[in-house]
Amino acid sequence: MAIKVRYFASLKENLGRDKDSLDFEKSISVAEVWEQVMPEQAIPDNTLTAVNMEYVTLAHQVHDGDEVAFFPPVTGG
Amino acid sequence: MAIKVRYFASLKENLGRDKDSLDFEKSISVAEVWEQVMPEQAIPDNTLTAVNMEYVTLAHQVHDGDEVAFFPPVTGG
Amino acid sequence: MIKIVSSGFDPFQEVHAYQQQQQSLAGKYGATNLFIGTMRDLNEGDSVKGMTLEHYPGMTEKQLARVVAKAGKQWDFLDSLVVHRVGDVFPDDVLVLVAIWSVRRGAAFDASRFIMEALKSQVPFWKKEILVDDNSRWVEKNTDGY
Amino acid sequence: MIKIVSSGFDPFQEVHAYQQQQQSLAGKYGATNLFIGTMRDLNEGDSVKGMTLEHYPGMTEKQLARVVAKAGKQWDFLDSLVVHRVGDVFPDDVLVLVAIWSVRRGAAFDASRFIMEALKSQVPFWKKEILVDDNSRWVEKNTDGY
Repeated sequence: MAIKVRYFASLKENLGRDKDSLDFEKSISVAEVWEQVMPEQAIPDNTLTAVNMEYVTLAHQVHDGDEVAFFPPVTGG
Repeated sequence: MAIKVRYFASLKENLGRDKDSLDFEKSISVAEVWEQVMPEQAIPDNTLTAVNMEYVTLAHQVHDGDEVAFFPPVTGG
Repeated sequence: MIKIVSSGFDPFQEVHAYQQQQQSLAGKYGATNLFIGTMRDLNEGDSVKGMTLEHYPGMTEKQLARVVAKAGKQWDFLDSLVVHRVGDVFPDDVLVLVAIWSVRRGAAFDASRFIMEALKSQVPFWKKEILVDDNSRWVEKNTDGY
Repeated sequence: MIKIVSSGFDPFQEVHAYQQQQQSLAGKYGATNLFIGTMRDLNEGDSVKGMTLEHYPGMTEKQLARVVAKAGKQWDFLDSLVVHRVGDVFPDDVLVLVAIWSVRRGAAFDASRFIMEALKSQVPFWKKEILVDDNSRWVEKNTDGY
């Protein structure tokens, strides 16, 4: 199964990249996605998570073709 | 002592005039002003009263040169 | 600024022009709230074809200034503009405009709403509606807006 | 209508044009509330000379649509317009516009404020400020507007 992972704003800057691709064999959670793409660091507090542009919790299970996003608190308006 | 009395909106229409002049010898209240200019009818419920363009109660004492106004609830905006 | 006007006005032009003119506002406000009251063609189930807005000249301005000053004591805003129409109006005509400029959005929303409510209960304007059958009636009471 | 724009816009022209175009609104709305968010030249005590507004294309529109739909379930309004700027902005530039048309004023005020609060906490936009010394910093958190 393949997913796209995206990063935005300060998180993107701190990581030094705006996306990753990830292949995995069995269904995993959003928290496990982070562990795979960013094994060297814990997910920052307050990080928001979305799958296919909907907010989800870290426990949400990811499926083939999903777009997973990690980003800091939003500051629009 | 002389005062001006003014009426607005539906009250003006019902009375058939928009103002009166009143002369009196001693200081009187706004309620007494109404009794003088409109002896034939009681002051309608909800009537608002102003002296010199400030809201007052019926007990307010009127002075020489004052402008007293009677009008229904306001409906602007 | 407070204005009573006896002919039609475009609220967007009014606000835009006022804002341009207040050069000290530039860069300082983060929030603007506008409330615009417009005449509808229906009220209390009846079609309305026109309306006359009566007011008490002098007292209107005095009470409006008081309402704006009261808002200014409760909330921190930078500037305000209130324009109210009087005379004969027709459906789709703008009746009232309240605009507030402030640093933060809460004050703009709160002050604008406070001024509208106070205007509707304390400032001497009266509406007389002309129905489609040419009968007319005074609007008796404004409803609460909260 | 929801619009994300990457160049400057005049909120008054936007609202005026939209309103003219929605012919079914004419005579039907009694209340319009506009909220306009504008860039200030000062934030948290520091002079700010510019800002970059990043967003998550696609999710932004989806979440904004959800926010407007939620407001529509809670309050009875006739129409709405939300415009949000992205990209490079400067002091005095308009960042966001929310406009609500309703029969009565309460719904216009409430829905406009709800949409602003929800937008600021739920819709994926991020602000990066450029200070006068050319240092830049991400705005970390929006404040509560109530």
